[in-house]
Amino acid sequence: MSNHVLNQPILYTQKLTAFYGDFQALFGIEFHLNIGETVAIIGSNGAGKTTFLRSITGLLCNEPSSVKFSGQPIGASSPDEIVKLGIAMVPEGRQLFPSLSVEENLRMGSLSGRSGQWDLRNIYELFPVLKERRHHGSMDLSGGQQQMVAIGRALMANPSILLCDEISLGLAPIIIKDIYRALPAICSEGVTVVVVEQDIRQAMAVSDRVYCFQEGRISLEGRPDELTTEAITHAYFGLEDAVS
Amino acid sequence: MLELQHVNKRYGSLKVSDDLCLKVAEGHALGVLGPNGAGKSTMFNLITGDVKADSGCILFNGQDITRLAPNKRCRLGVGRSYQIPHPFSNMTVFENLLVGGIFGAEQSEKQAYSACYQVLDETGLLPKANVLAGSLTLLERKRLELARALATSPKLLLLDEIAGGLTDAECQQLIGTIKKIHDNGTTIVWIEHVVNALLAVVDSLIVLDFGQKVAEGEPGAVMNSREVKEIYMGIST
Amino acid sequence: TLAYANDPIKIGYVSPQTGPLAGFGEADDYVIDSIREQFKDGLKIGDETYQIEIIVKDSQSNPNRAADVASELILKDEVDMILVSSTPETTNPVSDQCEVNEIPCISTVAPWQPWFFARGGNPGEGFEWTYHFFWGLEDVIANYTAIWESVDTNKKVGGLFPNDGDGNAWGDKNLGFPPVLADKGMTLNDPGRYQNMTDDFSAYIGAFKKDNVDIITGVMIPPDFTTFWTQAQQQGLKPKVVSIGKALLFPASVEALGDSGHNISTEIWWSPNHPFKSSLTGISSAELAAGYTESTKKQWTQPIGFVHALFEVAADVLKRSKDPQNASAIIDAVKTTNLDTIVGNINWSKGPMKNVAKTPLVAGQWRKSDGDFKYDLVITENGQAPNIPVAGKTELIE
Amino acid sequence: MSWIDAILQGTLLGGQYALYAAGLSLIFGVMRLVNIAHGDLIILGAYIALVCVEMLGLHPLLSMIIVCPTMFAIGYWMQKLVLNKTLGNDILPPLLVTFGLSIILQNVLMEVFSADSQRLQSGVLDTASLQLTDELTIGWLPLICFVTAVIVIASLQFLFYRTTMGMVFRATSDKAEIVQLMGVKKDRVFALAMGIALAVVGIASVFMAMRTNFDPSVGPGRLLYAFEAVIIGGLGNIWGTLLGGIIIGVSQAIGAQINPGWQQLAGHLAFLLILIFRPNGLFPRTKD
Amino acid sequence: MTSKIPESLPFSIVRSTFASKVAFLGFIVVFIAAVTLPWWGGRADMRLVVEFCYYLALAQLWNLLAGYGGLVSIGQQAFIGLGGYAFFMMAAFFDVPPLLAIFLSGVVTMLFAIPTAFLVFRLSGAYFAIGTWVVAEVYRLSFAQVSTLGGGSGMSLPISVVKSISASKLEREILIYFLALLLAMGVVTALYVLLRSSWGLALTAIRDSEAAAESLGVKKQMTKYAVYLFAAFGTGLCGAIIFLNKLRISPDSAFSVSDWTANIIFIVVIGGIGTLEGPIIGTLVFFILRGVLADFGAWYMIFLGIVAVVVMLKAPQGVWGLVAKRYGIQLFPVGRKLM
Ligand SMILES: Nc1ncnc2c1ncn2[C@@H]1O[C@H](COP(=O)(O)OP(=O)(O)OP(=O)(O)O)[C@@H](O)[C@H]1O
Ligand SMILES: Nc1ncnc2c1ncn2[C@@H]1O[C@H](COP(=O)(O)OP(=O)(O)OP(=O)(O)O)[C@@H](O)[C@H]1O
Ligand SMILES: [Mg+2]
Ligand SMILES: [Mg+2]
Repeated sequence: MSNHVLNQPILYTQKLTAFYGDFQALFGIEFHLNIGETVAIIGSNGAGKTTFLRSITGLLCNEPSSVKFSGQPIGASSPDEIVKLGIAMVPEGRQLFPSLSVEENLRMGSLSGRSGQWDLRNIYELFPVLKERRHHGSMDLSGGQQQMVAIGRALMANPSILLCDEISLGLAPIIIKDIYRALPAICSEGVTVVVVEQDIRQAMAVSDRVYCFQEGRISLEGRPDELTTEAITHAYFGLEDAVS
Repeated sequence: MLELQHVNKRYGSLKVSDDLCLKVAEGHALGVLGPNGAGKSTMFNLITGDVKADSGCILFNGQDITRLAPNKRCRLGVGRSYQIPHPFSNMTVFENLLVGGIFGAEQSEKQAYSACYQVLDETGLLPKANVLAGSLTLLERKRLELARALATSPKLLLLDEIAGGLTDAECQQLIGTIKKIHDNGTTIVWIEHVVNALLAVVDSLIVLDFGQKVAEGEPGAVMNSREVKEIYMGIST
Repeated sequence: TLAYANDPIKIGYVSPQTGPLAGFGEADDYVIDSIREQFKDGLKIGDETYQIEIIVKDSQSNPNRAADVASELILKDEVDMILVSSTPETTNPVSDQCEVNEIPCISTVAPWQPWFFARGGNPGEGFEWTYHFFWGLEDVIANYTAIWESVDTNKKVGGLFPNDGDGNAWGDKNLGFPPVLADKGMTLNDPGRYQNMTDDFSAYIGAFKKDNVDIITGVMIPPDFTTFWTQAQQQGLKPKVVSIGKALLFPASVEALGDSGHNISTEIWWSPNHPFKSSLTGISSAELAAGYTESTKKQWTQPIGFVHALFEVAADVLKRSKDPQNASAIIDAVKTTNLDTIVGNINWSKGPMKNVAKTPLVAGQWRKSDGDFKYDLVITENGQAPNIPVAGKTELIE
Repeated sequence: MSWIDAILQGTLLGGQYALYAAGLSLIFGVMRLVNIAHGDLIILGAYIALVCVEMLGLHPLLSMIIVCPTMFAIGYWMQKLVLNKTLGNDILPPLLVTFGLSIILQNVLMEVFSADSQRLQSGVLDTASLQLTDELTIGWLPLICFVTAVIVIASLQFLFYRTTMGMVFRATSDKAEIVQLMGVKKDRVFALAMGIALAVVGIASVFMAMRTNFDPSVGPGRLLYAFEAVIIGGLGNIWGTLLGGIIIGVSQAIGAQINPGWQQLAGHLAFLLILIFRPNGLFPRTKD
Repeated sequence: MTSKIPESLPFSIVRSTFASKVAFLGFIVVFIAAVTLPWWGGRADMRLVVEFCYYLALAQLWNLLAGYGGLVSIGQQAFIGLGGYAFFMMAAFFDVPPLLAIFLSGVVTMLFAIPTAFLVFRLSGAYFAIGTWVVAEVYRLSFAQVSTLGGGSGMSLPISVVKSISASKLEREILIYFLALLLAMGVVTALYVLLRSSWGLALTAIRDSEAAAESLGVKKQMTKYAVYLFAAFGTGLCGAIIFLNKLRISPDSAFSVSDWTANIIFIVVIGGIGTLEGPIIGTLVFFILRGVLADFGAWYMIFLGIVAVVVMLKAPQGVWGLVAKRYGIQLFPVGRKLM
């Protein structure tokens, strides 16, 4: 999709596992990410996609060497350190700060102190509607606008890797299109993007590479054009055919 | 048997149930489709009383249950499984079921023992009977949700996404179980993204979006309707 | 060295050494050290010499704790008798424990009414194991009213009675101040019982201001009086006479008032000027007080005499008992006590009530002093005990 | 007139209670922690002030210069080393740990300072008063305390709603996990909030120590007043906390007017009444 | 211990463990030792066991509330005080025979707990905790206003009442001893039976997930009320026995957090919250520490507090939790095993 994909992993995971108490959610995930590419992660509910992103951002603790960023082990680093290295996330369910205004929400993103081309002005250029509503409470916005704030907030950290968890969740198709239209603009700024998506078609359309998760394991990996519908549905549901 | 009349529910500015009307006849099996966040689980919460409706009316077997406490509704015969499993982690699987058997189905302890044994057997959880529910895997937890709901001997069974992540064989088995429950006369409402599993069981379908009912009818017709194609594009390639 | 034929005699002593009533126990260490010194060669009783062991416990000004330490003394230390001093909050629970556990107990420094009646004492029966010596409400009332009548006021009295053993007794409609004041043509403004350690006395101050009272009285714990008095001044209350029991016993609490303590009056149960001497050591009141000041560099306080007297009584009783390690024998000796102590004569056969012996009471005022200490306590009223000399006349607060 | 006087004195007393409550409200607002040791920390502050006054001969009001930073440091490290480890979904650990700290603190103070009651003397300020009318007189000290309470609360309001730190506090209060994704160290934010809360407690301590007697055992009483003020005002509502304090103070004054024995009781009863009729307080935050 | 369902069914329910059988024997030994103690121990021993018994009972009841019911109360002193005062009033003013008065004290306390529950159940979590404390304060201050009960200074149990229990000091002490023993055994047994019944099932379910429990037909509100009232009843009984033992009651001592609730909480936290074994271990630890540190005054409470805080931070399951996890034993099995 993007032109500046270098075949050089900026981030990779090795034997990554994750637990919630006694419950194991991830089993030895081997994943990599090349500079400048857009990768999609698909998988059914509860497959472990969110858990995987949480492990990368440090919200879940791991072995130090299970996640490496630019060769540096960050598996055991804390989330704030990881953001400062340049990995930002748009969390599942948007997770805006309800008692903050739109602009304050965006400013929260810049607290990591990384400099770069993303600032309030650029964000407002990317999503002009936010500028109009910048002094409103973030909960007064529509779902799509909230999603824009969430993306803008992550971009304010000027990340080199942007992780997006189900940014189309609960949004009308029209708005989803709007949001995905912004992605190329983001990528062209040299940001590596990971999207987690349940909408397979959407995921295939925007990505250079696809991982499919199933029950805490990677069940399929490949370029969108290499993957057949059958393979995907199988990997996705463990079923031969989803819809006849 | 179940009737929702103009039910509304909002969280702040977010409308999750928008003038929802619905009728389910006794012995019917209804499937519910809709994108994430459409308000499907919320509809269940309204029916079971976990969430109180802002306005509107919910009837069960002709009785107004809108303001009834969840435990009363359960004893009237409303059983449900949670989309996010809520096991009683410090109890064994068997004891989890007993709670439903003793309090929901209002059986004596002895009666509940045998009833729950049967449910365990039917849902394939028998080998796990003495395991603490907290240590189950996700799939087992979902199965426990189903089993626990069954233990309350419900007249109306509400199932929230219990087929996700199953293998083909497991899914077929699940479909078999649910069919059997249905054949015994239990009314079923089933939320499911795994459409073909749903289609194997239900008599009719509704589609929710933004808390509204956008389509309703015979499964084939609904699946081919324009609304579904447009809104529910999930996996239709 | 001496050989002791017997187990030592164990005496338990309980008083509030910390907490809001710590002033009462302040001199305990000094007095008890001197008593231990006195007993260091043992006490000769009949033909035998007994080692005397004194076990001291702190009630922390807390009645619950007082009961606990008493029961500990009885069951764990197995003492032969218990001495207890200072305010009903300590004397009553300890006495109760002794009564039930059948251990001889002598108490002091609490007016006898709250000791006797608040424990459910029945005038006909009295108690079996517990005896008390001190003055009574009738004495403090007589002293205070005499002070108030000796100066020119509007005869309106404001009362500050807390909801504790002393406060309830002083304010009691039948036993306390109200009937006497009515007799003498004085009016009492008593807004009610406050909780000890109150933060705010505005309601009292407001009521007293409204009624324009000239005289203020009450029985307060020291910290409460300080709070009251500063707030009274903040809120512009200006009485002519202030006579407060308990709170103003101690020089430290008067000094805490800064310059506003001048001519505040209080009851005096013992002072260096009391014309009595110790039956145990032979020293006079003045010598006892001087000894305390010399060794601690602190001004004398009233409990010194009474704590000393407690041990005088204990020694006397033990000596007279047929068996100093038998509870019944000790109590038999207590009943027949007739001893001239440093606080006056103690005799339980003459008491106003069974188990109670009375000591004399006078009253006086704190005056600024040029001496070693900031304030001196001057006796100005001795109507109840003319044998104790006055040192001045009562003056108004300016 | 005596009723007006009661309300006036009660309002001033309420300023003191609001000072107790401000710190509790802040901590609750930021980390949803109910600190049971709050009252004992007020007493700790008072003892620190006492030591300053006695050792350095400072005027009690000036002792705040030392008390507040010390309390800040205590709060910061207490949060960092102990309380942060208790935060989570389970309410038991923070509740029981702060309860344990409360008992520990009480007994440590008891060992160090004994059970004797103490007070800070502030010379003329102790008794200086302001004559409003013939019958109404108010003390300067309570007045200063009330004004300080208003200033403290206004400052907290400013801090919370007008500064970047306040923005981070609010964000952390909303979604403690997500702020970490913004490069913020959650634990440090909590420690900072506790530090600030205890610095405010320091101010409350000094005023308390000047106005009333204290000993190691009176902390829980202050906790209850503070807690009631916070609940009455509506959880996490800072101005509401001031109002809550005043309501408690005035209720106490009115109770005392009826019968002095009812002074403390009246404050608690006012709280329980409000609990019956407005379980979320008078001004609940319109969130969640 | 094994109840068989009709022979035809292919399973049986097992409710005991090997450890529980051994423990049962152990308890019988302890029980016999305790019952015969007045004949071989001294007065001080008896008094110690009395104290042990009421702390154990109090701890078990608090554990029932906090550990099983999720109702963390810092207001247990309300019920101790109410029980104590109810006992004093009945015995001193209404000439109710002391033993009957003790039982009635529990009942009266339970009656008071009804309005209390109505109030405090409006709060949850930490607010519930402090709310119960406020209510206890209200009781303390209210009792201080009643002058027939001695107001703030409190009252002594009239000697006549004490004598009416028995004229002889020794007999009286033995009687109180057996009362306390009965109380502790009674509470432990009652809780064990309760938790083994379907009621315990409901309670554990509510603790693990309130929403799911309710949707399975468990009457949440009623169960919580029942737990609260039961705990109030038992705590009231303890209060009556405590103050019968202390002979004197005052609002400050009866409704004191630091004298009662603090110790109770520390006992349960150290022993292990949410198990029947925990409070027993906790009470043992409490008394051992107290014995060792008796001469250190306040340091004793400081040390106990530190131990409790450390346990809460490092091993929230308490001493028993560690043991149970390590060795997988259960002395009071409340579960049901399907065989
Ligand atoms: N906090 C938690 N505690 C316990 N289990 C959890 C927790 N969060 C997630 N899980 C479990 O971990 C598994 C993976 O969850 P995860 O949220 O990563 O799935 P997902 O692929 O993102 O699903 P979705 O499409 O629903 O977002 C699920 O079984 C889930 O139930
Ligand atoms: N307690 C709550 N407070 C605020 N918002 C809520 C709450 N519960 C649900 N919502 C919101 O209501 C909307 C509908 O939620 P619901 O769980 O009913 O969706 P759903 O149709 O079941 O979706 P899914 O397929 O993901 O399960 C979502 O946007 C959700 O975020
Ligand atoms: Mg997810
Ligand atoms: Mg759902």
